[in-house]
Amino acid sequence: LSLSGCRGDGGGQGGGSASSPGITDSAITLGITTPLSGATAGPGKCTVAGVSAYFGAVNAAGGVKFGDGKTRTVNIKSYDDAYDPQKSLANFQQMVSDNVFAATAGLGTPTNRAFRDAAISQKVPQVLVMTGDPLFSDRKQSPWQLGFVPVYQNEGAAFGKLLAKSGAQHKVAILSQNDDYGKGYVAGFKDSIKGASNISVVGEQTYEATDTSVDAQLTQLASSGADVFFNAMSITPLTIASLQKAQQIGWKPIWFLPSNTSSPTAILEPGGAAAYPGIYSVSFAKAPQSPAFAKDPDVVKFLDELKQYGNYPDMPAFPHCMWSYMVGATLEKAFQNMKEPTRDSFMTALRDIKGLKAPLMLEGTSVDTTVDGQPAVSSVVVQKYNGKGYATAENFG
Amino acid sequence: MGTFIQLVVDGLATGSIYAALALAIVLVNQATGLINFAQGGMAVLSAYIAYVFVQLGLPLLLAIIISVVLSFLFGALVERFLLRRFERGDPDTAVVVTIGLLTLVTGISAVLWGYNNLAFPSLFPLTSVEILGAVVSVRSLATAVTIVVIMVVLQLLFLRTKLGLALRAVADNPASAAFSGLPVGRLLMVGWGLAATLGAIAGVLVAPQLTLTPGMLDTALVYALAAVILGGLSSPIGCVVAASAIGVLENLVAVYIPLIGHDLKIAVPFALIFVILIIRPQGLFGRKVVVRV
Amino acid sequence: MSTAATVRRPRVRMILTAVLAVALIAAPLALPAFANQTLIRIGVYAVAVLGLNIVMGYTGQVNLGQIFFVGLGAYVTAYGVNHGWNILLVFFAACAVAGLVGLLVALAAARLGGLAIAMVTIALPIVGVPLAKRLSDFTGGSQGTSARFTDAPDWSGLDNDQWQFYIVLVVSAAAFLLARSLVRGKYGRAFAAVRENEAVAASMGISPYRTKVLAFTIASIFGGASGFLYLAAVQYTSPETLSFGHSISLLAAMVIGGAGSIAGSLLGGAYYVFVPQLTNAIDPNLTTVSQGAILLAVLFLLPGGLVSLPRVVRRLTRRSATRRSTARPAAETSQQTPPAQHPVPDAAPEGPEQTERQDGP
Amino acid sequence: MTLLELTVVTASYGPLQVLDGVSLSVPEGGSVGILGANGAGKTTTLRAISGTVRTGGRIRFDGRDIRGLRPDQVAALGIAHVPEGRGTLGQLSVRENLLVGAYLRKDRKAVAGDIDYCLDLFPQLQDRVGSRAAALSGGEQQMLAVGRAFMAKPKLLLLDEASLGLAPSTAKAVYEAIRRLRLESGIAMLVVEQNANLAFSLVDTATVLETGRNVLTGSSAELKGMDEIRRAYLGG
Amino acid sequence: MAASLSLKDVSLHFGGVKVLQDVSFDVEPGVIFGLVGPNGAGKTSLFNCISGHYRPSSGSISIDGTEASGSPPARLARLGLARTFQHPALQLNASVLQNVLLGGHTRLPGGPVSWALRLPYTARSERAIRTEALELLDRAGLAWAADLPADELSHGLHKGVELWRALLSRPALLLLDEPAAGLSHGEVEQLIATVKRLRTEQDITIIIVEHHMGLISALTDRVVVLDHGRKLMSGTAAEAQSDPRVIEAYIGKDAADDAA
Ligand SMILES: Nc1ncnc2c1ncn2[C@@H]1O[C@H](COP(=O)(O)OP(=O)(O)OP(=O)(O)O)[C@@H](O)[C@H]1O
Ligand SMILES: Nc1ncnc2c1ncn2[C@@H]1O[C@H](COP(=O)(O)OP(=O)(O)OP(=O)(O)O)[C@@H](O)[C@H]1O
Ligand SMILES: [Mg+2]
Ligand SMILES: [Mg+2]
Repeated sequence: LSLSGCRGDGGGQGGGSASSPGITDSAITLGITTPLSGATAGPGKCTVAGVSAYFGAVNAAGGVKFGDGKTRTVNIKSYDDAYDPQKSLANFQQMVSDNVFAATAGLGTPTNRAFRDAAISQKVPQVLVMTGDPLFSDRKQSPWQLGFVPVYQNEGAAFGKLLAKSGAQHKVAILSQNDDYGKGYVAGFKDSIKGASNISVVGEQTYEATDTSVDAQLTQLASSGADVFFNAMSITPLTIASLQKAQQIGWKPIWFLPSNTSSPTAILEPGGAAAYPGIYSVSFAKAPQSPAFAKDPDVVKFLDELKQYGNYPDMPAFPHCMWSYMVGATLEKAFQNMKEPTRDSFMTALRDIKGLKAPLMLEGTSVDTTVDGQPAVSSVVVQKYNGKGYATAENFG
Repeated sequence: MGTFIQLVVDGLATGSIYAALALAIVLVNQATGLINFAQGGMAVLSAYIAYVFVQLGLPLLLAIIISVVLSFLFGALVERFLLRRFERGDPDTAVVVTIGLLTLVTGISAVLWGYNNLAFPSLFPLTSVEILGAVVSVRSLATAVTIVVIMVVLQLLFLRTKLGLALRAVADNPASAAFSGLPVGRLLMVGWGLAATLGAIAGVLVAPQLTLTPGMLDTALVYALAAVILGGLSSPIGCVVAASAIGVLENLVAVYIPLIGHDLKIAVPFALIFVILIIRPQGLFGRKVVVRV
Repeated sequence: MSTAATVRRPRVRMILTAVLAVALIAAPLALPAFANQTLIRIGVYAVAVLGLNIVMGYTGQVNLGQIFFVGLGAYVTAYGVNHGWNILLVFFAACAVAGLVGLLVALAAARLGGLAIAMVTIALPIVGVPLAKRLSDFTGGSQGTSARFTDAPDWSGLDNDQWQFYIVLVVSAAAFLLARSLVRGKYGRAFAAVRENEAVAASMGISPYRTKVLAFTIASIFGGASGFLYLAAVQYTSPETLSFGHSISLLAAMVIGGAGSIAGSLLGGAYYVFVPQLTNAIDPNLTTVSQGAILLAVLFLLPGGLVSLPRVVRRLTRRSATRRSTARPAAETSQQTPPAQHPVPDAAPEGPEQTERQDGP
Repeated sequence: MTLLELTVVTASYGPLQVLDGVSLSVPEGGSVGILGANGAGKTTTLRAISGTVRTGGRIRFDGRDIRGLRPDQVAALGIAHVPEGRGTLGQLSVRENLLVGAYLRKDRKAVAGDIDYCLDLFPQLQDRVGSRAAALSGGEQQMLAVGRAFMAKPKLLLLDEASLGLAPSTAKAVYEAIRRLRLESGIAMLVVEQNANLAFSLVDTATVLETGRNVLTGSSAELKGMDEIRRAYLGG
Repeated sequence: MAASLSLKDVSLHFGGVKVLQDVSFDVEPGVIFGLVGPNGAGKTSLFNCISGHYRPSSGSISIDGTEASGSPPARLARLGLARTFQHPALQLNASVLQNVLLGGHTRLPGGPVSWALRLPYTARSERAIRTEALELLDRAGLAWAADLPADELSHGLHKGVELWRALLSRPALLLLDEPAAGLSHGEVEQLIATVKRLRTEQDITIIIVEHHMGLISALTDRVVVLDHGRKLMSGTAAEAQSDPRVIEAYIGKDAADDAA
């Protein structure tokens, strides 16, 4: 008995060679479910702004010439999930009913995980998402997924390697956010210093993303006598406050900060970072706030488009604006290579990008989607703060 | 020992953030009998308003004063045109209205100023002084002193002035108070206005440290509520003492009881509430509500 | 009330109930997937709101921790499913674990009064989030845990959303029926008595403490059931599921649906699910403002919640005919008839004449 | 001459109209009683005057139309209402309750004196001045409610069962005090009182309400003489 | 079935306030007992002690020979004690019928699971108690008010609803706190008739606190007079009313006629 026979099924044409939902001869629609309200809305807004800025400019110039020969404009539909997994699933279901071609660029591990299964079973791409969770880059488990940003482990490892390489004795204190973000950083860092006898971890603390103060952790870590402080923190005000607090209590280690919270103008300057012997961070994107890049054509174009098409007039305070701009470039590349207007074809094209130098990417980094187990960007460079902006750091010290 | 004292001093500084908001909550409660969940959101809005005036080039102090005055008006208008409709009804509904207000006000701040962290200038310098071997910033110290001053003023307002008496009378039994000629509506507006004023002061005091975002006080609100309940709803002194105690204990527990650690230290205020309220249901300094059937 | 009306009423009701039941059973077959998915989520939250309503709407104990039990139920479900338990066992475990934890919390919390209970219950989600991260062996830590057990079996010929719809329908219908019977008789009155005045309740033989513990435990069980449904619908849970902000939203949904009303719980669940969808449709960048505005607008127009809408409409449409048709018989009001005497019949015709002058301000 | 005048006043709670045209007048310095069974509308009549129920008709006080004014505006004109039931501010102390009663007065010194007067009048309250009103016994709360109205120094006193819950001797003392007040300061009053003996000791005229209408009005002496009244209100 | 009550040296203090001091008396089963005294004498507080709402600072209270002081009020209610309150305490937004039905709580069998499952016996007992409640209201002439929200009743009728609520529990010991307050003379007469009937129809012990001396005289077999928390005297109502100490402390010198 075929009970389901009588329902008007809208998504029936999923698999075949006919075009997939969300793509016509003249347009393609992408969906982004991301936190646009609540505590993570700051970076969340950036994810939408960057992609919109990129494709806004592309559309204005006529659109993308797809691999099937047709030129299409790219529409972005955004949905607020407020960092609530249940809402991101709902948004995904809404996307499906809104005939969205693919979900992309959404921020957050739990929110992306919440609809991963559904995306797989409905064969809807969920790609270039902003989470460093390795699951999304595992081809077998996640056939319709791909992460964009380096897995958190990579960022932590990059710094650890540099530190180990220095040869000098270092005592490290670690403060990390109590979630997969912080844990990933710490795991990568610890892995990379495993063999190094010159590095010892002398103190390790965590904080909650919702905390208003980490003074106690800093006081505790300061008493450990560490000379290097690995601070895997993603919360802007807490990072500023910890930069201020540590120097107040007379603790002046060398700092490591993640790519999220290393903005020279928004964080380091108000935090009085100049007082420390060194601040290191990792990145793959040019920081528009950095004086070194003030006249960089990529950066100028980016800021301009962000304002014009991304509805984001301010100087971006979160790197997600740049990252999602690169997501736009990566998607464009995949569109150019896809031979049929189908999701299958899109995934094939997307998984075949190598050596793409997306705008805003730093020297030494590129988009490479061909490696199983790695997201689209897996290379980062360690940088050192020079009092105004960042310079690539080859050696520690 | 040095660490211990530093932890205590840090805890007091954090506690003063909670206390700032807690005082405003106590004021609304004493004046209208409600718990205002929107108190934090309104304080943030006030801080944004001050920020705008600073951006326009006004001196910080003047900007704060303007914001405080505007906040009074805003609080009074909110009472008159929103809460008025719910004051006689089910208190749960009124609480949910304040939740709605919190959402709305937070949303408005977000629309007008975005979610980026804005640096808010401080009235007090960030330089630090040493007390008993612990380091504390002048800013934290000044914040704490300001809060103690506000606390004393509030205590005097409630217990020594005619206005305070009238506010309490209206909160206690508006119908009966009206029979004695108390302009109930106007007094409720004044109560909300004053609380918003206090919230504004709290907002500009803590904004330099937390940096301005629409959700700046969301976490602090939970702690402030805990402090209010722990200290006793009717007592400004109680809520300041409780807020400080929470700040300090949290630090000590997180550091010295590794099993709890920094991730579960947030359980401390609630455990404290539980233990103390079993013994003293009215809170540390609160007066017992007398109920006879 | 005329006899005709009394006879007709139950029959009308029965027919309406039957129609509703048929509609609910047929709906998923006819509706598009997204509509089903929305209804499914409404069912999930309606059960959570229903539990909250019992402890808060009916019994008057402010409970800011309901989402914790939803999360707990979801985690237990995920754990059970991933360990291959029988699905019925999983369901009962989700309810029982949540109920047991609720009972333990209530045994302690019910000793406190009023707002202190609010603070102790708000602690549940607030402490629950870091706790869930810490117990990563059970919960999958901050990455959460997935569990699929509600894909439609092949023999059914149904789509996943249709299959899930029936699961949610069965569980939530049972929950609503049980709750309805419970609040209608002895226990409904006991809950209300405790809410209104504990001293009075006690003098009627109702132990306020036990009643609060009972209500709280029931709420937790419903929370656990809702958590089971959550996992049936979302198939994934993480610490964010039990963030205390959701608890506040549940509370708002309960009041907006209608505190102390069974039907209101369903409306509350619908509100909880619909409004974010609606505000997303309006403008995803303005969701906070529009959610706040909608909440305030609804309560401003309907302080009694959505469930009072029919009542308000009726009052508005009958404005002109407001006067009570059956004024109290003079004979009755002027003397409290002693039990020996016979009652004066209702609506005595010699009741006072109504003046037309009634021009109040 | 006439201080308060109600002309075919109606009143309703929501859709339910309970006063159906009540008329009465209180002359300056006069004292008028309202009698009637439970639910007749006595309380509602007083509420109509003090503005706590929706009303129709005409209510004039001291040459002004006061229908539709808010309760605090009515109070500001010099009408003090001792409401039915608990008329106190439970979480305020006895002294604070009395101070609230004098809220509209400016003569601080005299207020202090009047508090002493009230405490003299109700000696039971004397050693409880610091206690909160809610802790008092039923009768003590009633005394406090009356005291609070006294503190306002009104032109017109609305008394709704002021003797409710008072011991016989206390009730007599209170009515004696009220009578004295009337003689000394010429306060007019409108009195709802179930204890008809007490009522008739105070009022010059009275009106009888039945389901929201006056059915009978007369002087105390006249009414006392009527059989019906005797049976329902006086006994014997 | 009527219960006996015995108080021995019951004292109650609130902080420094001595509300009751060494109060002792016995109430035989089946009598109507009066408790009178000036305002603040401690009558309501004594009721609260008996009903378990207050815990006496010292002394003992036994009902039918078993110690009752210290038991929570809900337990005592289940053992057959019912009371009314000086300030009527009804659920104002619930109907009068629901208010009265609350009194039947202890007579309804079954736990929450049975009620949630609507087991037949729960439905049956609910119907039975409802019928009984309606009958009570009917006989009181309050049938018209059964479905009205309680706050639509005037103050005076609230007292009546409280009485019927207490009676629905079929108590063995009934405490009435100022049942006649706010009633006119005629209404008091009816109340007297009701209580008299109650005594003949049901086996019940009743204690009444009342300032209405007419009602006390008409109903009570014995009275105790409290003053400042102490027992001033005990005896019949007539004895009390002619006792000079009682006249001095309570009734007032020339008030005998007024109080009738
Ligand atoms: N809040 C209310 N809502 C609806 N009806 C009410 C309300 N208050 C009183 N009533 C009704 O109004 C009528 C008059 O009530 P009112 O209180 O004025 O009577 P009363 O004469 O003072 O009686 P009592 O002697 O019992 O105090 C009654 O029928 C009562 O049921
Ligand atoms: N919970 C309490 N807290 C403080 N004082 C109390 C409390 N309960 C009773 N009292 C005091 O005990 C005394 C006796 O009160 P109670 O209510 O027993 O008097 P009563 O004899 O019933 O008087 P009335 O005839 O006026 O009702 C009063 O002075 C009252 O203030
Ligand atoms: Mg009355
Ligand atoms: Mg009493």
